[in-house]
Amino acid sequence: MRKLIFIGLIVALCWFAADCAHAADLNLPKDAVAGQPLSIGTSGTGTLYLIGPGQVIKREFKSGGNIEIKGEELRSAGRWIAIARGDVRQSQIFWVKPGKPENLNFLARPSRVPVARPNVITGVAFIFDKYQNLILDPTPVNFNLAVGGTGSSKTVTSRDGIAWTNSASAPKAGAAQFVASVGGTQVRRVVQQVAADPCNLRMHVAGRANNNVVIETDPIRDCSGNPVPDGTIVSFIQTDRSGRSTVDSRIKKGIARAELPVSDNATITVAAGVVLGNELHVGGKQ
Amino acid sequence: MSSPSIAPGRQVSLPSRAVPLSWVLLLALLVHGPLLLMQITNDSYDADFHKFFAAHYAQHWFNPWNEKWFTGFSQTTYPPMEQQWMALFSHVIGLNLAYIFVQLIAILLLPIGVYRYARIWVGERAASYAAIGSVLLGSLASLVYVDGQLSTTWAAPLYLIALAYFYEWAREGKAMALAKALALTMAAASAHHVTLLFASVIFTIPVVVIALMDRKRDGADATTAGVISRSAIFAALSLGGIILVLLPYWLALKANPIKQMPIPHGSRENFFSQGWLAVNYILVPWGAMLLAVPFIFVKGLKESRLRPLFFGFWLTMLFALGGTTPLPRMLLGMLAGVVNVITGANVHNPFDILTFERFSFWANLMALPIVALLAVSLIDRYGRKAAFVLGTLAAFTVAFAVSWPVYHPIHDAPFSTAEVISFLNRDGHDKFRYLTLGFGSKMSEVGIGANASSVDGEYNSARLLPEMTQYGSAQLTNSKYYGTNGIESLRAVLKHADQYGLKYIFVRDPYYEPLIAFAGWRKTEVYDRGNVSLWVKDGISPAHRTPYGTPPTAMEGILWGTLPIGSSIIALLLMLMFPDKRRKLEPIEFPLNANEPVLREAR
Amino acid sequence: MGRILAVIFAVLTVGLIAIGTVHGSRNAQASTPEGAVQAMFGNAKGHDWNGAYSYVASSSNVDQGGFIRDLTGRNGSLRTYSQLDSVNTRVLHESDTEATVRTELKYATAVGVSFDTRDLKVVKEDGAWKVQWPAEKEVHVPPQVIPVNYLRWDIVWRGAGDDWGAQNVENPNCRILSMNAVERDGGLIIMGEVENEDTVPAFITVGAVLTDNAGKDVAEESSFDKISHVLLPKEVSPYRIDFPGIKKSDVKSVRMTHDWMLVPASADPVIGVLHQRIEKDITGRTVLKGELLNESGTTVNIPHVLATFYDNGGKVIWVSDAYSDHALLPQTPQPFSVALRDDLAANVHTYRVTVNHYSREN
Amino acid sequence: MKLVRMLVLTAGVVLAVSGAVPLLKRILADSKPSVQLNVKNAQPREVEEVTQNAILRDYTLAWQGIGTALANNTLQPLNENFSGFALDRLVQRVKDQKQNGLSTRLIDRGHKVEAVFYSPDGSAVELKDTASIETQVLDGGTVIHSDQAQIQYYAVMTGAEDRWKVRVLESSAR
Repeated sequence: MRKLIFIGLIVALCWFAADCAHAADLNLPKDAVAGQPLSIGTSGTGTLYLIGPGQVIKREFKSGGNIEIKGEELRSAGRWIAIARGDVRQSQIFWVKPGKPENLNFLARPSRVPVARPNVITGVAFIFDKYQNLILDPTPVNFNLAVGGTGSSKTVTSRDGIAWTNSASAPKAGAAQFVASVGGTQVRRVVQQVAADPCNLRMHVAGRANNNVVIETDPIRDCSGNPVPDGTIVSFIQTDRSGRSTVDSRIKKGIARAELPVSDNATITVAAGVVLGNELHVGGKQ
Repeated sequence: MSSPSIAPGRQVSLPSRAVPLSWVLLLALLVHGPLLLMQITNDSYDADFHKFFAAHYAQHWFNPWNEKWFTGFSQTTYPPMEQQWMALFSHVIGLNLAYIFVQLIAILLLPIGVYRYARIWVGERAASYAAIGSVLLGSLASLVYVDGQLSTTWAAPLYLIALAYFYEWAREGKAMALAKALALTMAAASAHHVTLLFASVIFTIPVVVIALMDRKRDGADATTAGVISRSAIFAALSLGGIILVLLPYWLALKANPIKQMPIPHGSRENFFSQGWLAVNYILVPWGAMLLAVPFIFVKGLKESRLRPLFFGFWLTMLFALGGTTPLPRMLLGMLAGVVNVITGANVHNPFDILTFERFSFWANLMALPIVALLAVSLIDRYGRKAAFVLGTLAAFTVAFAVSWPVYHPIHDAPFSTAEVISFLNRDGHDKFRYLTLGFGSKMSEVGIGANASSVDGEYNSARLLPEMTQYGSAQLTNSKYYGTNGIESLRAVLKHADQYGLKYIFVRDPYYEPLIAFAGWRKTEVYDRGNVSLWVKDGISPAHRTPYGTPPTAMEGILWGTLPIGSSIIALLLMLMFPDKRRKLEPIEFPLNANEPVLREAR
Repeated sequence: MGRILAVIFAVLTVGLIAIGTVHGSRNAQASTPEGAVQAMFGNAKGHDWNGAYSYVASSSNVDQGGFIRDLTGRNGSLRTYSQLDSVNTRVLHESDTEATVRTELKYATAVGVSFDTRDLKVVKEDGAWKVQWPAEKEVHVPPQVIPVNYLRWDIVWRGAGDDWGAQNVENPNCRILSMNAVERDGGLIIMGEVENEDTVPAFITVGAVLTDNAGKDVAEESSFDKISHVLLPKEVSPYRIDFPGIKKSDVKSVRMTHDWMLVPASADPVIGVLHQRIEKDITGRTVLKGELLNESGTTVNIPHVLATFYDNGGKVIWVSDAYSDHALLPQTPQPFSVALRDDLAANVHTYRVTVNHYSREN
Repeated sequence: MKLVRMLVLTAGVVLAVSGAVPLLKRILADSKPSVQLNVKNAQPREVEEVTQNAILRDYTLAWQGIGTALANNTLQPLNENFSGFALDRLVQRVKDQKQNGLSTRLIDRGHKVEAVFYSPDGSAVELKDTASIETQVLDGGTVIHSDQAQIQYYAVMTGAEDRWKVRVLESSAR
C-alpha cells in the first residue's frame, strides 16, 4: 500500500510538473512578418509583453488560449522578446521579418548637372516595407532616366536593402525624369541638365547709344549647341589710352550686351568665366 | 529700527514734531508702490541686466559660470546679493515682479538708512525730515526708474545704517553695535562693491571725525585713541569680512584684471557742453535741492559739527559733476599714480572707467541732514505753508525725474523679442551663437529667454574676448554709438564668427545691415512686423567653449551661493533678534538757541 | 568764519566749473587756417551745423543745407551711415589772406573706419580765417524710363518635413581658381580668385586654416568683406584673407575652407567700371582710379569696389578694396579710387575691378 | 574599545562600498561601447579617413545613446544621435516602456562593424554590425528577462549638420 501511495504521489507530482511545464509554453511562430497578424499560444493566466525594436505590446491572458496580435500592431521588423508574467514566468526571443516592398527612398543626385558628362548622375534606392522596415533580401529595382522621351533603363538587384546606379548626362539640355520602381511602387525625381561652358564666344558692334558704343554677343551656346542660361555673366573689357573699362553684363535672351565709352582707338575683349571670346578693335570716330 | 516718537507730556503742533518712521515708510510705499507696479522700472536701463543675472542664479545657484554672454563669463565679477534675492523670489512671483519687489525693499530701506545716518548729525525731527526727503529724491527716482541701478540703491541704505552702528561702536564700544555694523557692511559689499569703495571714503570719514568730536557726548566717555582704535578695528574687520564674502570676486579679478579701453559715457562729459547733459545729470537728480545748495554751503560750514559732513558732501558733489570740473579726473589720476607707485602696476585713471551719476545720489544723501535743517526752520517760521511748498517742490522733483525719459528717451520704440527667443530655442538653433544689433538693453531680455549663447553682453567688466577689450566700446549691440572703436570692435568679432560659432545676427537697426551683408550674412527672416530681421551665415560650425575665462571652481560656486546672501540674512537676523534699545526721547529742536552748544540734542 | 568759508567754497566750486567749461569750448573765432578747419569740423562732429557753417567762407557759394548734405551724405550713401571721428590738419601753404590745409578726416562708418583726405582752401574774411568749402554738385537724374528685363532667380526649397530622399535643389558648383600666400607688414595674406561655374547664383564664403610644422592648426580667418559673396553664373570674385602677426615661415600648410550656397538673387544692377587707370593721389600714394556707372534704373546706396592686381604671369599679387561714400544714381558716373601698395605698383601688369553693392530696401 | 573601532571602521567601509558600487555601475553603464569599424569593403565610394572617424565616433555615441535611453526611459540621448525612422521607432519604444513600467538594460560587449555601402554623393552610409549584447528587461527593479547574444544589425547613417545620425537601425536573423 505504501508503495502504491508512493507511486501515486510520484505520478501526481509528474503530472503537476508536466502541467506546469505545459503552462510555461509560449508558442511563438517562427516566420512572423511585420504587418501580418500573429498568433501566440499561451496557457495559464498572466501578462504577456512583446518587446520589439520600436514598440512594446502588452496583453493579458487567462486560462491559456491564443493571443492575437493584429497586423497593424506588429510594425517593427527585427529581434523581439516575448515575456510572460503571471502564473508562470518565461521569456523567449523571436524574429519578425520585413513585409513586401512598398516604400522607396530614392536619392537622385545631382539635381542639376551640365550636359554630356559621363557617370555624373547617381541614383540610390533604399527599399522599405509598409512600416519602413528595411528589406534586406535581394530585390530587383528598376532605374529609368529619360529626357524628352529618350533615355535608358536599368534593373539592379538590391543588396542589404540598397540598390544604386549611375549614368551619364544627356547631350541635350532639359529636365530629365529619373524614376526608380520596385513592385508597384515608383518614385520620380527630376535632374535638370543644363548647358555647359560657353563655346565660340563672339561679339560685334551693335551700334551707338548715349555717346557709347554698344557691343553685343552672338547667341551664346555651349559646345553641344545648348543655349547658355540667362543671367550668366559675360565680361566686356575695353582698353584704350584713358585706361580700362569693364562691364560685367548678364546674358539676357541668349545674348550679352554692354555699352562702353566711345574711344578713338580701343581694343575690346569678351570673356565668360575662364572662357575667352574674340577681340574687337574700335578706332576713329564713328 | 523702531519708529521715533514724541516724548510724552509735551504738546507740540504737528509740523514741529518728528515724523514717525513708519509714516515715512508708508509715504515711500505710497509714492513708489504705484510707480513700481506700473512696471516703469522694468524699462530702466539696467533692469534687464539684473534680471539676466538673477535668471541664471534661479537656475544655477551654485554655478556662477554663465555661457549666455561673451561666449562664457563668470557672474562672480559682480556682487550678487540683490540678484540672488530676486532669483529666490522669482520662483514664486516671476522675474519681473521679483525685480520690482527687491527694488521696493531697497526703496523702503533708504529712509531708514538716511534717518539713522542723519541722526548722527541732526536731531530727531530733522532726521525724520531727511528720511522724507530721501523718498522724494530726484536722484533716487533717476537711479530706480531711468538707470535701473538696483545695486546702488540697495548698497547705500545698508551702508548708512552700518555707519550709524559704527558711530555707536566708535564712541561707546558696544560689541553688538560692532557686530551689526560689520554684518551690514558685508551685506552692503555683497550688494555693490563700487558703492562700498567710495562710501568708505565719502560717508565714513565724516563719521569718524564726528565720532571723535562726539567722544564725550551723550554719556559717552571715549578717548581719542579709543575712537581711533575702534575705528581701526572696524576697518580691519570690515576689510576681512568684505574679502571673505566676495572672495570669488577677488579671485576672478586677480585672474582677469580689468584691462579694457575706456568707454565713453555722458557722465564724464562737461555737463554744460550740451543742454541735455545739464538736465540729465544736474537738473533731474538734484531737482529742487538745487535751491537749497546755498543754504548747504552756509549752514554746513557755519556749524563746526556739520563741517565734516559738508566736506564729504562737497567732494561728492564735485564728483557728481563728472567732467564739468577737472577735480575728479585729477584726484582719481593721483590715486592711480599712488597705486602704481606702491604696487608697480599700470593702473589707468579710474575716471575713464567710472560713471558718475551715482555720485549725485550719494551727494544728495549727504546733503539731506543739512537740507532737513532748512526744512525745519522754514516750517517753524511759515508753518503749513512751508510744508506745502516743500512738499510740492519735492513732488515735482520726483515727478520730473520719473518723467524725464519721456522727454529724453533712453529706448527706441518698444519691440517684441518673443520671436527672436522662440527662434533661438527651437530646432537646435542654440547650438550656434548669436548677436543682436540695435537691441539696446533688450539684449538682456533675449539673454534671459534664449538658451543660446551670445558673443555680446551687457556687463562691460566681464568681457574677456580680445575683440571687445581692445576697443573702447561697450556692447556690440550699440556699436554705432562708440564711433570707430565700436564699429572696429564689431568688425573684429564678425571676422572671427567661425571661431565663435556666430551664425545668427538679429538686426533691429538697419544701420548695421551694410556691414553684415558685405561680411557674408544673408537676411532670411523678419520678425515683429519688420522691426527685427534675422541674418544667417552659412558654413559656421556649432559653437564650442572659447579659451577666454576660467569657470569658477565648485568651491567658489558654493561660497558665492552662500556668503553674500548669507551676510544679508545674518544682518537681518541680528537686527530682528537684538533690536536696538529705545532711547528715552527728548524733543529738542536744532539749535535750541544760538547761545547753546550746537547739537546738544545729540546727547 | 563760517560765512567766509562758505564764500571760499562757493567761489572754488564756481571756479572749478569755469575751468572745466572754458577749457572745452570750441566756438571761438579762428585765428589760424588750421584752427578754422578744426573748428568747422569740430562743430560738425557735434552736429552744431550753425557753428560749423559759421566757419565757411561766404565765397564758397554753398548754402547751409547743401553744406550739411555734403557732410552728412545723400541718397542713402555710406556717408549717411557715418559719424566724423577725428580730423588731422596740416598747412601746405599759407599767405596773409589764403592758405591750403590738408585735412584728413576719419569717419566711423557702418562698414568700418573710412578716411577722406582733402586739400581745403582757407581764406581770410573780416579778419578771421574761413574755409572755402568745395560744394559738391548735386546730381539730378532727369526723369526717364529705363527698360529692365528683370532677371532673377527664386528658389523653392524642400519642405520642412524630414522627407529623407526627397530631392532638394543642389548647391552650386564653384571653384577656387587661384591661391597665393604672401607675407606683408608682418602678417600672412592669402589671396586669389573664385568662380561660380554653375548656372545658378551662389553665395560663397572662403576661408583658410593655417597649419604649423607640427601639423597643428594655428589660425583660422575668413575673407570677410574682401570678397563678393553673391556670384552670378560664371562670375569671378577676388578674395583676400589676412592673418595679422603670422609669419610665412611658421606655416607649413594652408587649408582652404569654403561654402557655396544656392541663394535667390537678382541679376541687376549692372555696374560698369570705366576709365580705370593707375596713378598717384594727392598724398602721393599709388591708387587705381576710375568711374563707376550704374547702368540700371535704381540707386545703389553703397558700392564696394574690389580690385585684383596680376603680375605678368597672370598671378594675383594683390587684392584691395574700397567703399565709396557716394551712392550710385542711375546712369550717373561716380569716381572711385582703390589703394595699391607702392611697392607692388611696378609689378602690376594688369588688373580687374569688380563691384559689389548694398542697396537699401525701400 | 579596539573592537568597537574596528566595527565602526568596517561599517564605514561597507557603507562606502555600498554607495560606490551603484555609482560605479552607473559610470560603467554610461561608458562608451567598444566599436571596431572596417571600411575596406564599402561600395561604390571609398570612405574618406575623416568620414571614417566621424562615423566611428557617432555610431559609438548612438549605441551609448540607445543604452542610456532604454535604461532610463529618456529621449534626450536619442534626439542627438538618431533621425528619421530609427528615431521614431526608438522614441516609441521608450514611450511604450515607460507606459508599461519596463526598462531595458543593455550590457554592450562590443561591435564589429563593416561599412557595406557609401553613397556616391557621400551623404549616406550603410553599416553591418555584429554586436555582442546582453539584454536585461526590468519590470520596476526586477529583471524579468535576460539573454546574451550576437545580433546582426544593419544601420543606415546620414550626414546631419554637424554629425552623422542613425536613420535606419534594424536587427536581422540573417
